[in-house]
Amino acid sequence: MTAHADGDATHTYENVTCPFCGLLCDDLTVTRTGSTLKVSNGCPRATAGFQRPLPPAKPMVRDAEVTLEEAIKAAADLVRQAKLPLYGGMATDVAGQRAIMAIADQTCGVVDHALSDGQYRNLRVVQTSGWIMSTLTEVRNRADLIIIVGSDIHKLHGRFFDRIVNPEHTMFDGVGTKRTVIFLGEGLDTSGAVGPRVDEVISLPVAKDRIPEVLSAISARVRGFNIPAPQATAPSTSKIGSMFAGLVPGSKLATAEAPAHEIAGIPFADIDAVAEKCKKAHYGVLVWAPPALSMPQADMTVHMMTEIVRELNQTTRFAGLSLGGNEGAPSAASTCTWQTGYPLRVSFANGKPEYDSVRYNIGRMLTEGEGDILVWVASIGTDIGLPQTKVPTIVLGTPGVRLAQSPTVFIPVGTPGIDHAGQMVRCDNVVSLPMKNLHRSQLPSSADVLAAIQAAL
Amino acid sequence: MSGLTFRLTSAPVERLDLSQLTPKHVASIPLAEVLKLNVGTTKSALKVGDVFAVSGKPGDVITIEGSTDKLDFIGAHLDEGTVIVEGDAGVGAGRAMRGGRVDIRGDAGALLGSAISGGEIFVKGSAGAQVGGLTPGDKFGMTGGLIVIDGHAGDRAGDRMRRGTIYIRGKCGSYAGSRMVGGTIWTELGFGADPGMLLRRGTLIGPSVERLPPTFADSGRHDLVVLRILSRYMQQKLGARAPKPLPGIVRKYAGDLATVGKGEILLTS
Amino acid sequence: MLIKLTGGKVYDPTNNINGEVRDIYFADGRVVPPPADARVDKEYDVRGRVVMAGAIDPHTHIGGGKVTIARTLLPEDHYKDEVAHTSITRAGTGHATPSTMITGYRYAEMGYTAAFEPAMLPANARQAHMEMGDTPLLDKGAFVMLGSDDYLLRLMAGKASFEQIKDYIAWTMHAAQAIAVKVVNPGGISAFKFNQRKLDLDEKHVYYGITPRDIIQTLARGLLELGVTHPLHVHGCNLGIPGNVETTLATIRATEGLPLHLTHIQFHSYATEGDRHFSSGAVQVAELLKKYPHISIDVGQVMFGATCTASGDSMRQYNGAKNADPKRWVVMDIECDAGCGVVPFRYRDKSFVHALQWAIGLETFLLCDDPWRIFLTTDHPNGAPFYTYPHLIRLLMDRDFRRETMLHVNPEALQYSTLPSLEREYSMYDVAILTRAGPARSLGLKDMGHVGPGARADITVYKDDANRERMFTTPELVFKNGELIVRDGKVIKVVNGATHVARPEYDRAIEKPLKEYFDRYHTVRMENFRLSDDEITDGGRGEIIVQPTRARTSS
Amino acid sequence: MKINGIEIDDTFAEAFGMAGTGVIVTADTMKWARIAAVTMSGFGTSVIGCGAEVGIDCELKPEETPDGRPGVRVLLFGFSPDSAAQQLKTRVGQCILTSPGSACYAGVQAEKRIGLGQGPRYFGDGFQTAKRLDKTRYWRVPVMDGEFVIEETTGIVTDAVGGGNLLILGNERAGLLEATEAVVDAIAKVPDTITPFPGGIVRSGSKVGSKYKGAIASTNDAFCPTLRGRVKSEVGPDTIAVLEVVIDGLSSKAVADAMRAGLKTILEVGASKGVTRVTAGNYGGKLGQHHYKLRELLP
Repeated sequence: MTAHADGDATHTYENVTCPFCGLLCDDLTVTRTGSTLKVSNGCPRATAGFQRPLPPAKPMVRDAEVTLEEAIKAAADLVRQAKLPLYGGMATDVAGQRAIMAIADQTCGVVDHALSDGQYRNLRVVQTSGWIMSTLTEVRNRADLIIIVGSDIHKLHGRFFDRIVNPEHTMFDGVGTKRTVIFLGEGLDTSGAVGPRVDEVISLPVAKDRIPEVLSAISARVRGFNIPAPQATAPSTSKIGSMFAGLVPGSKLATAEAPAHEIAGIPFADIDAVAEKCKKAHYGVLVWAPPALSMPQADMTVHMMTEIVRELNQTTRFAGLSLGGNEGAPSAASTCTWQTGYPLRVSFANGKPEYDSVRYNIGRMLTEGEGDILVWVASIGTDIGLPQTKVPTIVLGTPGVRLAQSPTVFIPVGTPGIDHAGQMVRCDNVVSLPMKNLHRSQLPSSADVLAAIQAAL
Repeated sequence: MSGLTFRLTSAPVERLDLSQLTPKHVASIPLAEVLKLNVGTTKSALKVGDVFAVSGKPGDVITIEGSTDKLDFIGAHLDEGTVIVEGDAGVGAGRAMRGGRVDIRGDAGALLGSAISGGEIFVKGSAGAQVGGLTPGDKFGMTGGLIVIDGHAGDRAGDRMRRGTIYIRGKCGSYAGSRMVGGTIWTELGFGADPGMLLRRGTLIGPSVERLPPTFADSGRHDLVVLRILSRYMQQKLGARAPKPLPGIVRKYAGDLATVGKGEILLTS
Repeated sequence: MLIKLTGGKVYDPTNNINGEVRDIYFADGRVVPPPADARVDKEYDVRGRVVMAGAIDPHTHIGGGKVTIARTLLPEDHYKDEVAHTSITRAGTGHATPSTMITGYRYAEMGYTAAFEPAMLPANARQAHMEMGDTPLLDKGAFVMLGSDDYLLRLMAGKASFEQIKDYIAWTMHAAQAIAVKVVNPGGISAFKFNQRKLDLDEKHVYYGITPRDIIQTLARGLLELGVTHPLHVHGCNLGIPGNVETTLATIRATEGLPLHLTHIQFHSYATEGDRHFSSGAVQVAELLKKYPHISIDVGQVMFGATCTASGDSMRQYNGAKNADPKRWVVMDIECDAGCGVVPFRYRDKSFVHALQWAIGLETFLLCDDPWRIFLTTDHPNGAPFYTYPHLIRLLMDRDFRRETMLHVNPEALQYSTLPSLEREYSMYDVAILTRAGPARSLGLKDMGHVGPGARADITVYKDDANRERMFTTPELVFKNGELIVRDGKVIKVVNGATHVARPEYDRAIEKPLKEYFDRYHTVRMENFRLSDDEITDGGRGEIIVQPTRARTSS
Repeated sequence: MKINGIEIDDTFAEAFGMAGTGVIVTADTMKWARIAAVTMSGFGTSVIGCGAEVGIDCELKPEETPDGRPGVRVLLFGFSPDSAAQQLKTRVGQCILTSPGSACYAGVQAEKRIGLGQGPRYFGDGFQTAKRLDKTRYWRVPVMDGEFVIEETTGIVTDAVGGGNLLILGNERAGLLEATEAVVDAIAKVPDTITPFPGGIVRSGSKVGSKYKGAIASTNDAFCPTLRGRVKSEVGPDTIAVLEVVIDGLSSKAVADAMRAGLKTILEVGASKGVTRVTAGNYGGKLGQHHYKLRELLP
């Protein structure tokens, strides 16, 4: 696959969309020589993704090299016999998602994305109370307060700061010209927030599993409630933390004169200051990346943020901004939703779409021995390799994708936006971008392979 | 009391959906039709007759024998009659019940009694996460009825619960009463960490809390008449199996101040 | 292959055919004149049947992010209406926000062969087209939303030349692949982002200093001069606010002879009489419309039951969120371009307000005497799901049925509407105008909405049934481009429809400042903002049909 | 007819249909439950002048009340459900809510419900919360000594009866009062009834109308012993005083039972206390729907 039809001719592509994270930055310049790509303005993740040498890869069936046609036939044979095929991974573009949905529908399978745990941190909130959200361009131009919660966005979305937080210009004279950036969470790299519009950077280094407490306190202050002061003389305050102090028998009621105290190591005054900034902001944004919210029951953290946003909108404008969305997760969720009415974790076993976020979680199903074949699509990054399973597996993967075990059938596929054209949905679930064909290889698209498998059933 | 008994003939590999097996429904159709009811969750479309040996006469009770944690939605949408489960129950037992009684003699899986609005659920063993919680598309979690768990309950008990009572003789996991808008969760052995996050209204009662969220205000020790009412209610419901009445004095923590803050955590010791 | 429909009663208002018995011939997807001696390959005996063109829904939210947000928000809307796959159709779900394939099937099964998404945000156009691309059996198209986008407002505030504004409108239509332009709460969506909570027709936007009146006039004139057939599609200010009929009347007067389409006018016809300060303004609107022949409307009829409101009007939707049922809603600010609000809702026949909304819609239908200027919509899913159309048609065609239905609604509400006194019944011919000829003419679809020679062979055959609801629910035959796709109300063949666009001329020089603007402020490149034809047609998802535009000037 | 030396007139008590409701008032002690109940019952003698007739039906042991504390059942009778509800709201708000340690529950179980806690809950100024157990909702209103718990609604019956009565005549005032007290005590044991006048006894029996314009009732001159000779008197020469017991009950049977119990007592103890005669008030049978014939109610 390394031998390229073009030989060593060099092509330069402008306005290239990057498929490697949910931001879908579309301003990349990529130069291709043969099958070697070079990105001139990408983040480390993009650069690594585009410039990763594509290892030679052949279709394989039970560890033996076969032709694409043979692999497709083998895959079709496996799928045909399955009582409950599981269609996972789903790291592909919209065309690929459409193809997965089509074959899953026909074969009475289950669909779920490899990263939907992260998505469900959001969905559990949307499907309970809804929310008020914003999008990247809106935040870039309008926000005068950006609070980043528990997410080292640097690592997930290398250019978030350059493209959203730091740009010099705003559309609106006098709006969002100066902004405060607050980092809520321990070990978050604050160095990304720089530039003429970044007026102030505040860091509240709270441990991840205690972020909900600090958010709770901010929410209470935004509502004008006093945070209950722990009893100053309680001997245990320093030892077991402020949240326990309230449990000490005999502690007094909170009063305005209560001594300064802290929550999860954050001084009360800092929390109060953040709440005040929230109330004074013209357009504030709470930003999180769902995959980074690894605290237990992280949807509660998301829910807490949406409560704060809702409350603030009584008087000013505030919104949430959810990032994440790597590996085509928003494309998978959106396509599944418009085609079935449900956002992933859908089973077609009984012919119609049935939605159950617990029962049709493919990760859980594999662990508990449900499903008798796994079709895994990983056409973008190399990190979402096949999970461990005893059932036969069919992998449509980018060459070099990490696999915990050797799949029964492996079919190398191209990456949308590199090896073939396509469309993907951005992390804000509003904007979608065209993916260019950079002609790196002749690898087929996952959509084409899936369609071929379906045709061979 | 008479009724059909469904004895599982072999442990299923796939999950089964038993939501169609309510006493009323199976009594309303011929046995031959009962045997044809779909319980499968794969395209092989397993039917009742494929996995259960059915005996007895239709009545107001059904008994599931040899039940395992793969049997989901036992007693779901029940409005009258009794479902007895000899063994464990899977996900969503008693889901959206409106009346009647589900009696699980083993453990229950996640989402026990999700969106239940009436009736009673008893679990001899322990229950999984989100007892009385909600699944997507529900307005609320539990909105009425009574759930009694002799063992422990998992995390997020009473998620978005609005009314009704969950009584746990054992321990209650973490994040009990999350996003709750009303109702009562009562544990005899205490709550895990962070109960009552985004608790709007409603009552959590137990002897202890592993960690209390900071947005609960210590309101001091009180003798609350409403607890006497609750004790009496449990006495009426459970008779000899009722918990011993709550102590006169409890310590009240009001919250969650991160939201409307009209709920409470009451510590009994 | 020559196909003949023999002996049907044809209602084709475009060609002035009112229930005459005619034979219709079509070949290669087009209606042809009666051939002299060609061999008929297939004949359908439709004697006694009613034959019309395939119906066209000019305003139905079937694609784009807000619908998918609504789908996500309301799984319970789908649980009760899950649809299994068949050997030819895909699985999916209804109901208020059905999945895309089911949308296509159900429209076709009701005799519809085209549907237009009226609120496509430029920033979301790609997804809107992807969703419409997954909506089979229908021709479709979309109206692109302008009027709260920064670029237009900044051009207007900066007193840019009108040519520049026109170029921008045209460029946006090209980029988003639109057939028309809609304005939603003109300037108001933007104003909401600046924390303005209302914006009346002559109220200044706090940042740009321009008014909704300026925006409507600018866009309406722009489209007229660009020669886009469908006039500016206006979702006015103050949606849902009692007393907004005054705004609506002022909006009509503000057109000063410019053509305009006022959409879901029911939601904008509220007066303030009575103890509850809520009454019908339908009479005033209907009277004024008689004096403004350039203005057309669609109704946005409310029907009782659970549905989901989905609108670009984030300002009004935020306000309405307190009435959400269930209490679960989404409001979004989008890309300095637009917004959206998704609020589930249940209209109850015993509610004074809801019953009055229902009555106002029907009143509007019955008071507006020119069927060419009024289209049958529920603003799906805002007023009700589109499946309620047959019921609505019966309410319009059957006075007794209407009276019977009125007995079940809040009686007090009817006192604040003239509905009980209205005797009019729509004729079959009127219905054919409302659902076919009118929308086709308004959208500039010359070969659609009729069955004259040259028309696309999108044809619906109904059994004539005195129960008009039953009749329009289950057509006997539906042809799409000459292929039989529905028989007895069931899809028997699945094909893809076309996407209709309009591409007015403009000066490409606008791309220079636009590109600079995108590079400077946006997170999407101008080049990528633009949606290519391939993105729509790839995968056999149906051709693109460019409807002609012709430059006009205001009369 | 004379029994045990007491004349029983061949007449009947004429009574009226009323709306009857009630509450159970509890407190930490019976003393305070009773104080609250008595306060609430105050100025509740006659529906004409007081808006409602209110009285204590019985005391309840802790195991008989919803919260396991001592309680008192108070019944309230009004012309209509609306007026009863209004009176209940005012009296609960002023007399129960205010009384230390009190709680208040539905005292009548009937299909038709009226608001009980629906008004007082707003005293909580937004801090009130509700607790619903099965179909019963309790409001919890924060007050200075803890929480005032009040059930959301109570039952009301529209076939209650007001104005059952016994007129007891005697030849000795002190003895007559003692005997009438015994009658009241006996009636107190009859469930679902109250005797709303002071201590259950009314000495100012009235007739309809007055010589004065505007007054709708005036003294029952025919039974005023001091007017004997001046008016057409109903009392004989041996009568020194007349006392009346007025009975309201949630049902006609309850009123009949109460009158029966009263008669039994008067026959047992009356003669020794100087009771000479028992009669009953009526309006000729034209105004009230319920007629309780004394001689049919004899033991």
